Amino acid sequence: MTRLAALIMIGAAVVLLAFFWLLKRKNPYAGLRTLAPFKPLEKARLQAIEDGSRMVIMLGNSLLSQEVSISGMGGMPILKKLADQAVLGDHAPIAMSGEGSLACLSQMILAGAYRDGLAPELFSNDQSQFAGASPFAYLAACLAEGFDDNNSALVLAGHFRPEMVLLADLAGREGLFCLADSDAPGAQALFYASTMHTLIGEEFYAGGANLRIHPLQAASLRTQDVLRILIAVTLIVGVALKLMGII
Amino acid sequence: MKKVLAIITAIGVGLAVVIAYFLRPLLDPMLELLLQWGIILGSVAALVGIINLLITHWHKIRQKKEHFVFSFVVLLSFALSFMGGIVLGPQDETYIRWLAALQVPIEVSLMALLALTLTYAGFQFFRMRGWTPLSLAFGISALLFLILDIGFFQALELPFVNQIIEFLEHLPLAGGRGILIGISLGALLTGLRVLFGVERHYGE
Amino acid sequence: MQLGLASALNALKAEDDKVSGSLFPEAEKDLPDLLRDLHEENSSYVRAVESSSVSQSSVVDEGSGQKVEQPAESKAGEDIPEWLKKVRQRVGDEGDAYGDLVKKVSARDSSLEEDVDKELRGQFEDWIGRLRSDAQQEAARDGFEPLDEEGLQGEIPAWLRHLRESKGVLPNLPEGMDRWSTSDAGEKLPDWLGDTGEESQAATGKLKAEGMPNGTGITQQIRLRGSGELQEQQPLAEQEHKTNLVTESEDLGAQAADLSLELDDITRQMQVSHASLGGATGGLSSQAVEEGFWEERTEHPMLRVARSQRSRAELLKALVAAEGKPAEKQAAQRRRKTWLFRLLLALLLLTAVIFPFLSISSQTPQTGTLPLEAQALMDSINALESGSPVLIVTDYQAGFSAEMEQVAGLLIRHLAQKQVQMVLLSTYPEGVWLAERLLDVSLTDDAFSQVREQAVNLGFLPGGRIGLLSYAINAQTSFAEGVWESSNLESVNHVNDFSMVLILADTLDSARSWLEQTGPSLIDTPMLMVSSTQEAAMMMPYLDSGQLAGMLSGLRNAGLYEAALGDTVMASTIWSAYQAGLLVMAALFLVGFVIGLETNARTNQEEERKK
Amino acid sequence: MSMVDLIIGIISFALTVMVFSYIIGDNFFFRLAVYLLVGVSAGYVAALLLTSVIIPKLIQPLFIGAMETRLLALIPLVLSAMLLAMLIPRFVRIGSIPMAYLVGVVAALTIGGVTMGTIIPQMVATVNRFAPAALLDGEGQPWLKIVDAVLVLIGTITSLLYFYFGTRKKSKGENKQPQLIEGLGKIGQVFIGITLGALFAGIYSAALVALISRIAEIWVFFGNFFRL
Repeated sequence: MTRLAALIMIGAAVVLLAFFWLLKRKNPYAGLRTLAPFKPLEKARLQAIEDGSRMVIMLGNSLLSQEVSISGMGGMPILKKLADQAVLGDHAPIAMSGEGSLACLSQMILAGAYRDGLAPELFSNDQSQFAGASPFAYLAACLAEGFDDNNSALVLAGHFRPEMVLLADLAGREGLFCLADSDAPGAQALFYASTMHTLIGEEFYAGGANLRIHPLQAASLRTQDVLRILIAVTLIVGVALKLMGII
Repeated sequence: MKKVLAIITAIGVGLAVVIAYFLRPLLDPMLELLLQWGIILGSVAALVGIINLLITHWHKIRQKKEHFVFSFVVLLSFALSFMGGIVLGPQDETYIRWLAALQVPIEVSLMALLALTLTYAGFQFFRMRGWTPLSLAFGISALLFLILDIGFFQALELPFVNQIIEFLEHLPLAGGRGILIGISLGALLTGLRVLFGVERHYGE
Repeated sequence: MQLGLASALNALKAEDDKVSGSLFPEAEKDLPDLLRDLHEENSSYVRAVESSSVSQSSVVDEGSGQKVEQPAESKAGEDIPEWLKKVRQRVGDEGDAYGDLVKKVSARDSSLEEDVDKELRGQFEDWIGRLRSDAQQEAARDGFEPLDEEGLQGEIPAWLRHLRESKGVLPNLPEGMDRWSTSDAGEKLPDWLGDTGEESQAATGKLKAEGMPNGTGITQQIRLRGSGELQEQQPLAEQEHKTNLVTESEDLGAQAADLSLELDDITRQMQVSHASLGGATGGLSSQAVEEGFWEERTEHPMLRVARSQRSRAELLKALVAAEGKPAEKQAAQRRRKTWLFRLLLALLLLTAVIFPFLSISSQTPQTGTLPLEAQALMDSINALESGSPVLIVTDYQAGFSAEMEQVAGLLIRHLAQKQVQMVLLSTYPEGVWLAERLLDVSLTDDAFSQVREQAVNLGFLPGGRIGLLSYAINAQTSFAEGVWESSNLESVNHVNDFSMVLILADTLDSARSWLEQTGPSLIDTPMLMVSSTQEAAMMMPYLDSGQLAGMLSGLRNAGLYEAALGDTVMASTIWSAYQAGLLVMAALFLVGFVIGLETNARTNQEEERKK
Repeated sequence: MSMVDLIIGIISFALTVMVFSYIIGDNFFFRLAVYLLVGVSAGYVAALLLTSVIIPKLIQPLFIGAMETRLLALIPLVLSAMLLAMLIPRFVRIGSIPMAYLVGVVAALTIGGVTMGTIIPQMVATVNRFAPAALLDGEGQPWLKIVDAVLVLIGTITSLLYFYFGTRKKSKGENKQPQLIEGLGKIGQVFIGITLGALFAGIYSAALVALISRIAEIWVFFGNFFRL
């Protein structure tokens, strides 16, 4: 029964995704809520180019070790947006990953940004670092890198464990801009309490649409909206049937 | 050309695993083979990451960047820890003892540091977040659960008080379930975008 | 930097076209010759760089530190636009920004020394003379009094003077004066501008006498003045100029200052020439008037500088002056503001937690009723038979070993009392040695020594969630060859063959992965959890849905579990310190709440006052 | 207390003080402890991966077993070599195929896992709370269980609707959700706040236990030291 219900949900998601993609081809991003933290992020990005400072993007760990996690990839759209400035700014952004596969993916994105900027020879592997082999080693390496005087912004986007909130505390101590964006509820709770620019719940997955990376990201958000309404209606109908003893 | 091959690989392997996942145990042998290769590639990617870490610190030393002295510490401690693991074996008692002697104090202290730094977050929370339904609920809930965890009311052992406490301790269930379903929807759509060949960060 | 200078000159030229369009008569539209030469020089420099047949440019390879011959046309160069090829070529030629700065300045010096000759000196004086004579013809046509030889003296029309006074541009005329004379105006000029007129000619004359290459007159003088040497030294003629210039040209900082003064002086030249005609023309561009042409100025009151001109000049000056100096981090000031307060709060918590260690040593058992989920866990363990295999997953980091060994240690002892067959594994690399440590810390009694020996540590289950699903499909192939066979687990071939799966997790990640990937494969094997307090709230939905059969989390529930077992009671010092720490945080929240109320009330009042 | 325990105790105390020096700010000792952890953990993980995955699962199958399995073992070997090639900046793109493989597998597991492991079971659990048997029989007051079930239903639906991404049709450019959903979302905010507040308290408690255990360990160490 669970398997059938799961297949129905996946089928509905696929159909809705294709439907919204075709429906809104002309203006895919219109009619979607813009999330507050992305405007200050854009300002911080331009500021970093202007005063020649550096942005550090932390992509977090995977759900478990030795795998690439979907939530770890949730931070990639933000890295892609910030990577475009790699060619413009005095200091290229640094991407720090806590997982081998995330380090490989971020390396590809940064190398792609330099290739798009027609300056492939300027890319060096140091810009995309694998910072630590365990979550706490990753936290420790990010704290050390966070103290660098060239930094002007720490962007945390990916899957984080709650103790990573030490980085938001460090940003507060050093007066750096900090955007904290995670899909882990525990980390969201601490980021909400310690830094201004943070996202809650599933807003983590709306980064791609807000940064206009691909029209299908906008179609995904619309699909999520329809699915959440279907779930709400299903719950209410289910409760009614359960009370009546039908199911 | 490489980009098209990569997209085909991701879509092909993804569809194969999804189909095998839902038709279990029918296609288990194929699923297991694909998963074993995934485990190997995940571990090799982790090793590539560790080698990248060593190369980054080696560059720091050679270019005499700021704080390059600490890169010596990383390379030296890596060498000792790696040789110990290979020669004695990762489950050797002596090796584990010295590993724990270094790793446990630092990691537990980092966790303890979290408590010391959260004091400032707790104090300036309302000044930073102001008065919204979310921030008020957050502040009052945090305060309530801190006090409940002290155990003062439970020690009174009054049945009615215990029932209220039990009711309050179950309150986070509703919001937690909503957040879990929301996050799962986001992950589901991200996974589908990978199978659609749209979320292709591997092909940059 | 090279681009910066060229664009700055273009900006100034564009600005000059706009202003000169309105002030100068039609016939004199073209630039003063000096400015045109500078402009041609710059474009010739650009042409020289383009046409250079250098097929290879050398770039310092950041990694190796040596020069690496780079093909001028990178592989993707066929379809690169022309302008971008020049940009990359120039970046490749001059290496870093400072090298470019030095090359530009020295290129200018050498071109000035070789090319500028007596004819430029004459041109310069003709230019000044032509400007003045045109201004006089203009003034005569428009009914103004012609300007006399020294220039700035003249009758300002009444309406213009009232307008300036109303704008506070011209200071009120001292008693008894009805117009300005050069000397008064001169007083208002800053020192170095005041003497531009007379002194520069005298200095130029001296330069000529000393045989210095004529062309260096203005620039040389400005450079020396820029480096702050002219004022203190003896007159220029006595100086040994070759050595000073050479030493000076190597000092990058001084070069930047010279450049800024040189550009500043060109701007002044333009302004002086405008001002000298300003009084004579009424035809100011509407835009200049609109922009508050007569706004507050520090320079010569007669100067007509639009605000946009001024801001561009100052921005240019600031940009050039700022080159090479480390930008003062505003963060440094913000850091000092919160640093001390954070330190005090941390010390407050540290003191509150240390205090019980100094005073309390007794051991009092926890009181209260065990939560339902913890009771369900206890019942499940009590229902186990002796020798039944139990899978224990140690998925926590070393950072949580303190809490987990305290809480999970209870369950390990409880399982040992039931004489079960313990099988340990972990999906975290650190979990492998933390499992050994957990058994050593928990099973210290001799009564448990046999259970300790029989316990099997399968080690590391790689692959994260991929490994979990693979383990659920075929437990034996998930581990290295021979691990499973040597662990005398004949009765266990599949994850369902375990009597219980106990997950020790510090975050929701590990629990969710096991529940999502392995959970659906468990038919009648209960999955239970020992969770750190950290994310126990997020485990509730899985408890409520029955995916988790029981859970124990938190120091207090561990104390209650321990008391229910009749086991040795947890030291009260730890429990008292824990309560003290919770009280400090609760107090901080309350104080923050009150302060938040007060600041919120104050901001509301301010908003009402503004409305 | 043996000599080894004494040395380990001193190391533990020193490392604790070095990490706590973070509160004062960036300093040599904090960085030393931090980079020591990075090196030690990387060395251990590398050794563990080599001994428990690379050698037994990637290399040994090339030499042991039937010809068919040995040929099959070449595929992961080639993919692993492509991943290793990413260490050279110029060949970063070669690693796209093995990365695509990894991403494809994990995407599939996520799709299956979140639907069968979280969304469906949580929906069923919300509905099952309203089963008449569960409400009336068993322990606890029935009215309290009914209130609890209704609250969970409302909380789940409203906190789901709080994240609604669409905006009102009429409000061109305005960032407002539709009226009904915004109203329900406000109720959802309260439930989400309660959960996040409980998480904050829980994480602080876990960190507090770590702080107390550090102090307790140092207390016991110095107690034994001075008792020598």
